[in-house]
Amino acid sequence: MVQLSDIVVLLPEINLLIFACAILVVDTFTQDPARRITYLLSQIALLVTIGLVFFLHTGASIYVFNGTFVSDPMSSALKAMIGIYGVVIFLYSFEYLNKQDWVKGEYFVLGLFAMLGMMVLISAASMITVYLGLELLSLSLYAMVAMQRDSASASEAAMKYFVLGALASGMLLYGISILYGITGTFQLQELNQQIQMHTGQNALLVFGMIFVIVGIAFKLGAVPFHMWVPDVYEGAPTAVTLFVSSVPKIAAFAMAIRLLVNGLEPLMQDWQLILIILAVVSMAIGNITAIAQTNIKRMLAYSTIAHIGFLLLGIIAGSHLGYAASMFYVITYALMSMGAFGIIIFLSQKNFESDNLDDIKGLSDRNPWFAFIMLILMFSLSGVPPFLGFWAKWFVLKELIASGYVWVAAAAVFFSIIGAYYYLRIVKLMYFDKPERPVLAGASAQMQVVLSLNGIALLVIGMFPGLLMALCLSALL
Amino acid sequence: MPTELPILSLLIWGPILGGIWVLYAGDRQVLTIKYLAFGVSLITFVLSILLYTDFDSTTYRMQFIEFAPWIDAFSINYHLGVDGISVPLIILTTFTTLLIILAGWEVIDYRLSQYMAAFLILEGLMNGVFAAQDAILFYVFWEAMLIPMFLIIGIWGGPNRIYATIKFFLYTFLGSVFMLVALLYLYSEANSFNILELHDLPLGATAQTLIFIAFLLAFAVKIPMWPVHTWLPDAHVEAPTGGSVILAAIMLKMGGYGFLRFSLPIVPDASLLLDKFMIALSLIAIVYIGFVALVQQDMKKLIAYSSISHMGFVTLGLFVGFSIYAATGSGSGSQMAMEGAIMQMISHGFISGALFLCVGVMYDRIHSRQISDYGGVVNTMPHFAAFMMLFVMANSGLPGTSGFVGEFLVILSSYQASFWIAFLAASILILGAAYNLWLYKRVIFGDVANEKVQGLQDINNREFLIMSLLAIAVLLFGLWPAPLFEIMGPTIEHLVSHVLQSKVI
Amino acid sequence: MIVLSDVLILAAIVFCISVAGIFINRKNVIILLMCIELMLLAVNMNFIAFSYFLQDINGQVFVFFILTVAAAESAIGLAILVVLFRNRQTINVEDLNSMKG
Amino acid sequence: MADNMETIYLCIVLFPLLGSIIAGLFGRYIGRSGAHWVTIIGVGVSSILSLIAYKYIVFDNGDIYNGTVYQWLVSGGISLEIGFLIDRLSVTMMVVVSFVSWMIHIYTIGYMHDDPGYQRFFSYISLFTFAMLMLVMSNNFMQLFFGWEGVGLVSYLLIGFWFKRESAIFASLKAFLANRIGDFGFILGIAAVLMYFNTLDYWEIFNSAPSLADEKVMLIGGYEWSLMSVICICLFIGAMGKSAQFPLHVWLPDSMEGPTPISALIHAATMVTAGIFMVARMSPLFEYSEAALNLVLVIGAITAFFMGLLGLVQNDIKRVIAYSTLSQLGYMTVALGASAYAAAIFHLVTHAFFKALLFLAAGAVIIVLHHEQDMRKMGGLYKYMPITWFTCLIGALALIGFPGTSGFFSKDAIIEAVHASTLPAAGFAYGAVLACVLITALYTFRLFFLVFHGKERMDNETWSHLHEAPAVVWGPLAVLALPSLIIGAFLVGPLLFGDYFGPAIYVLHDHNVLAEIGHEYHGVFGFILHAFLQPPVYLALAGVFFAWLLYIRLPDLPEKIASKLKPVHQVLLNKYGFDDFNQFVFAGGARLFGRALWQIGDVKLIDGLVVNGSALSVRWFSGVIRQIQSGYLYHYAFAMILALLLLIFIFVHY
Repeated sequence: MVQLSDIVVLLPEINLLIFACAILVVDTFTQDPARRITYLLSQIALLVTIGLVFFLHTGASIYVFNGTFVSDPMSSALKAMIGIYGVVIFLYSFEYLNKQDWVKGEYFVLGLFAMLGMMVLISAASMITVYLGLELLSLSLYAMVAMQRDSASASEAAMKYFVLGALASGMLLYGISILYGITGTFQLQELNQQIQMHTGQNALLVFGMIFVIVGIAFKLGAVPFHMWVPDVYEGAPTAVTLFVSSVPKIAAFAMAIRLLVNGLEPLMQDWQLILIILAVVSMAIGNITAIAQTNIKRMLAYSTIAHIGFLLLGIIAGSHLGYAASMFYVITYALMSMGAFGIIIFLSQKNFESDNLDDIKGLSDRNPWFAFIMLILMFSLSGVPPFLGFWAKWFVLKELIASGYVWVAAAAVFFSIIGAYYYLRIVKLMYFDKPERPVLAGASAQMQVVLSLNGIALLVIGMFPGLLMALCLSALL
Repeated sequence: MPTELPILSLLIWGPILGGIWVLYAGDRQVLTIKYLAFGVSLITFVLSILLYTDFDSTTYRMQFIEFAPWIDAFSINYHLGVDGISVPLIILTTFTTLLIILAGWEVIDYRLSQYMAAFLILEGLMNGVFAAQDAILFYVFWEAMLIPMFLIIGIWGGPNRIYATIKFFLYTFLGSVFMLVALLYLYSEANSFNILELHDLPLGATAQTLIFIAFLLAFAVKIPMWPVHTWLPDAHVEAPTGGSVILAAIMLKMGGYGFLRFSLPIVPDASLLLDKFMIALSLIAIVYIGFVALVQQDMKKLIAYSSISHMGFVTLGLFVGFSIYAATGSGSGSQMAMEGAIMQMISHGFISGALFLCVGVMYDRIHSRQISDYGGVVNTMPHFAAFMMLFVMANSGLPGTSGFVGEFLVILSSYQASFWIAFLAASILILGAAYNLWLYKRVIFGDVANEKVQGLQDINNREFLIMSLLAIAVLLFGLWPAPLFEIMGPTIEHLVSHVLQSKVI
Repeated sequence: MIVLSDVLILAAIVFCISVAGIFINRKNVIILLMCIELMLLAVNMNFIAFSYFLQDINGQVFVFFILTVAAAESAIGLAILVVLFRNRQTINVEDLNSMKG
Repeated sequence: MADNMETIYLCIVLFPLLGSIIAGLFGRYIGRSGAHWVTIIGVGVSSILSLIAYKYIVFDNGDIYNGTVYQWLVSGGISLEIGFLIDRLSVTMMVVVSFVSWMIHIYTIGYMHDDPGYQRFFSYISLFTFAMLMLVMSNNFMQLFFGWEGVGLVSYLLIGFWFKRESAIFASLKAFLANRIGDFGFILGIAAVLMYFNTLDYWEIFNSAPSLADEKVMLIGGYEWSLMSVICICLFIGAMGKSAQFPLHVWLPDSMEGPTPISALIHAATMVTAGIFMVARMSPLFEYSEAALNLVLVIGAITAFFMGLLGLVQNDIKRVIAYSTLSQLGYMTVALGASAYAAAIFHLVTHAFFKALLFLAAGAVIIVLHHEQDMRKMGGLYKYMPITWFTCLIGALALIGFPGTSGFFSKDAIIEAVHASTLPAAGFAYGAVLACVLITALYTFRLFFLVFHGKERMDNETWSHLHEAPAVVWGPLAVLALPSLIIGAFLVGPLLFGDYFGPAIYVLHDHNVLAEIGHEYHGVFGFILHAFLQPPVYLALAGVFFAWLLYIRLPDLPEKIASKLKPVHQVLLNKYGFDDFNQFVFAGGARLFGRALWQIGDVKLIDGLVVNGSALSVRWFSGVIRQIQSGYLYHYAFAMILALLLLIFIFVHY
């Protein structure tokens, strides 16, 4: 029943897989300590993937491989975003690895595999696919976190991440097994229909669903399944943190949409309530705890948790517009997160991560332009217009209110005020304080250009957000 | 439309692009950026005058409309337009910015280009706030404005600037995010962000009350009303002179503008329901803050508190109209109260700006804002003392100065609501005179207090020019406020008739 | 006669034991890895039981996938364990708290 | 003629303003003589034009002018305008104001000759003239208030003219604040007027006043007030501030700190009369409020009597005259209360002359004694300053109401009017003004004897330089002495008993005390003769006698009396404790209250507890929450499992 045309739909993934394997081999044989060829090949792999995604997208939903894999507007859009962001991430990472003098081919290979996992996850139409994609992604990430072999904190972070991740996927599997037991199917659309027929077994379904939600929440990093996030962000090398903090969130969003919306939509009233709790608690804990942090990476970790809370709000809205808002949010968030870690990489030097809050003191004196970029990032993260981050919050809140959850929206904006404080503190350190040491940050020209574009994009897209919104809407309508 | 020029867009984007240009020019060519900034602000000011000359003051309808779709998906538009409320405020903005560029001419030597650019960008954003006819466009300008102000206080401010600027930002941010929630709720009801369409949107009583409270948080913080005023003394004190001037002259007015453009017309029934509450808060602001201002030791703080007290008149004038209507059955008293409030906003822009500049002039020379460090300044700075006398008197509402007009009208009309409201409001006559003149007595009069005062130089030509311009404005609007009332008359008349009608569903 | 619920209860008990093992164990990281394996086995048991009682082969297919992934997971887990031990000279769970707050 | 009058009226106010602006802004360029020329010409033109206007209105019976100069603003359908109402009342005031000011301008050339603030001073007094003219010529309340506050401003500037003197700037602040308290009431009155009459234009208000005479308003609880009483009392509070009536009189004695006697004169002769003028102008309103008239009577009587008493114990020559001014203002107020508005204006005019005379004479003395103001260091000056002595005597006689002098006519008319009034408070007022006649005579001649007679108590240095004052100083004295003596006799008939003011002053038939006295009026001499049948003349003579007794015949006696009546004397010296009371309760209280609100309300409660408190609590909470993130893997896992169980517990139910 598998036809050739099915393979065509899968071409981006296949391409990425082949490239990843090839790069693994090439990297083994390259003598270049800077691994330029590995890097370049990885970038080419991503570019080709983006191209394939672009050319193969049809605007229709195509189910292949017995309904386990789907290609629809959302998957194309998200895969393209992952590809584009991947290019930027690799560029930043290469810069970082060069600065630290331990360029590893594994980073790129694992990164490509992780992205492959994400793409599978995004296109999952069956719980089996979801699981496989998720594991491919997670296993790659565990390895990436542990990649800096002589770092105690990295290995500790990897261990924590691994154990908790395994626990979470165990729970997800348990939930899947329950759902399977009730409905007898893994295919999400069928699951959807089956649930509508099994209205009598609501309690059991919810029981299984809760396990599934735990899996999603862990991947997203929502409270109280967020405990790994700060430790991994802090412990992992910045290049890996950069990776972990951005694109996997897109995949996790897709996972949530696939499972909750495509699969469990009939149970919406239940998962809305659960998600409200998770979202509000995430925003509260994330924002409040971030205030006490002194390490930028750890602070951004908590900021991520808070943003995940916001991201969930769009899903809670329970409408296609709401999902589109969440998608807009996650795309925006990943862009901002990349920029923020990009700045940390920009400031870092050999054996010096530059990840303490004090390290950015007086940045505007030393480097006004990148201080300005960081300023854009911070205001965007705190949701101040005209930057893109504002529109993300705006969109989500709008849909939330349209669905009648005005009070949740009020709580959300309240916590975002608390959140504004620690972003402002970074601006304060950069602009109002005097530098403590005359560190001169530097980076390659391409890094500077891309980082600048990253920041400017937040401003420019922030002034004309209509296009991106239209993209998200078309992906989810 | 007599002119085809997109004046409003020019007023918004001209200064912003000019600011970016100044930023780009950098600190290397100090003189160039000064003249550049001055030129930009001057052109902007001249352009804004066109708004006045070409304004059709026979209609309440929006004029100089510009319309372009912005975010199609949600019918958000780049929709600009001005009426009788906006025009004076825009001109005030451009005028004040011009003065600030001049005031910072020799005083700022640290990151000059950024300083000038921040003010120019701020000017554009503020014009945007006053011109926006789309609620989201309004909100974007409204919030974006915080960023340059945050930097201005934080970078060029006084010793405790960081506390002040973060407090300022969070306070105002707190207020405005709830306004965003309210706007989004309105969208969910009206399917439009067009402010004028929101005016005609029927709403239930509870919804109106909640929306009113959300708006109130935003505007009460901005204007500021008691008890959410405490950011203002800190922000004013720590801000550089230019920042204080902009804060006092323009930013506070945005709260009043918000009440006029959003709270009153969108949720008139809630305004009616809560008008006693608003009046009470306004009167507390007038009296309570009047007393607090009396005991300040820091000149800027004193003026800041006096600003709060004067803004109490604005909110009083805006909300007392319902009671007037209830008492007299006609809208004319309400109109007078509201026009008095707007007049008070405009006039306070000149006066408080002038007073902060006065303090700035002294601060530039002695680097102290403490009243006790001064005394007998008139001996060494007679011209300055004369100007300050005028502004201090204007601040205490002397007839013949612009400060009188608004207070006079608000007291006169609020009497129609209740004798006691007018009674408490009129106490500003005494309290205002007390804190203003006591300040003047301690700082300016007397024998030379110390060596620093002895060494003071009188104001130079540049400062003289700034002060003169302000003095002319203060006197002009005091002696002949008719043009202003002519412009805003139809608008307010229409607003009052709109506000006095219930739109509960 | 073994009914579905018998298997499910057994699986649930195994699952609970494994979960409890993860948070009660405060000594050795290897025990954590074992618990994870146990958890996956519990899930597998569920799948097989459902598959059998539903007469649907898909469940058993999924089990194969899980087994494969579990193998990979163990491999990575052990690799991390080795790295960890090299850096810290300990695999005591209680010592893994250099990052907190 | 009538067409030109508008221009003339406009010129009357604008010339002083122009002079003031030129002298004030360009004083440095035009120099000292330039400054005094430009202002004197300005005020001079204004005076002459006032005379022309006077002739036109009074003698030619020209049309009363009520017109708008320009529209100030329109709001809510109500048009506020700048405009003039020129009738007999205002034209009389215009002449008085502009002429007195003109004289003061001239006198100032000599008096301020060496002062560095020469140009500034001229600018101030011209500006004062402008504001005062705006006040009296106004045809509406808005402009009245403008002029009202305008003179307040200039008085503030003049009192604080010597800004290096702590006492001067203190006094100026006090004057402004006391005036502001009055204005506080005044503006409420205006607001009430606007509410019920829906306009601020005098004529429209006066025309509709009768129809609103019975209107009642609620102020506190259910108690009903007459609308007219509320309006009039509020307006009168304004007059109390400006005309220094008890208890807002405190500023006037201190205002002597200005470059006296000029500023003192400005206040005594012109500014303080604004309140009297205003009440007279508002007679169509006051007539409808018995309550307000009674209040005016009582306040006036209290002021006249108690302020006169204070004059007895002052040693500063200017202060004695200042208290005398207060007391005389009390007389005018009493006249207003008795509905004898014309008498009040009459006394205002005569008082302007003889009080100016006294002030200038005191000034002459002060100049000659090198700015010595303490009467205990004077004495026997009549030998050295005969002209001053003589003119001062005329002033003193006029002040005590010696038959035939100008003060006699006006004061006697007031006393008669009060006597004839039927208001409940009239009895009290009559007693007070009678007693005050004695006191007035006593303190006036106390001053006179202490300064010009008795032992020469100045130090040798001063004594050796004693001489008559220069001509530029005594010239105005001589000019003023004549009218002080005779003007009363000329004016008493037409002003009081003729229909001089016409419709400008409105008196209800029941209140028309002047008409009642008028029945017995048979010419000036009849009036004088009639006075000898009344107590005031004898009281005045008794006062003079006592003064002679105490300060010439038995100069030790005052000391003894003072020590015998120490408590009373002390109370008088402390001015009944008003200053201390105000200083302590109002000034101190306000500061205390303000500090409490600031430190407790703003700093502690709002900022400390709410703002920083919530920031701190978030921070504290943050510190607590981060403890949950313990770093231990098993805690993390436990949190996940706990959350899972909770969710199951909450959401799964059969």
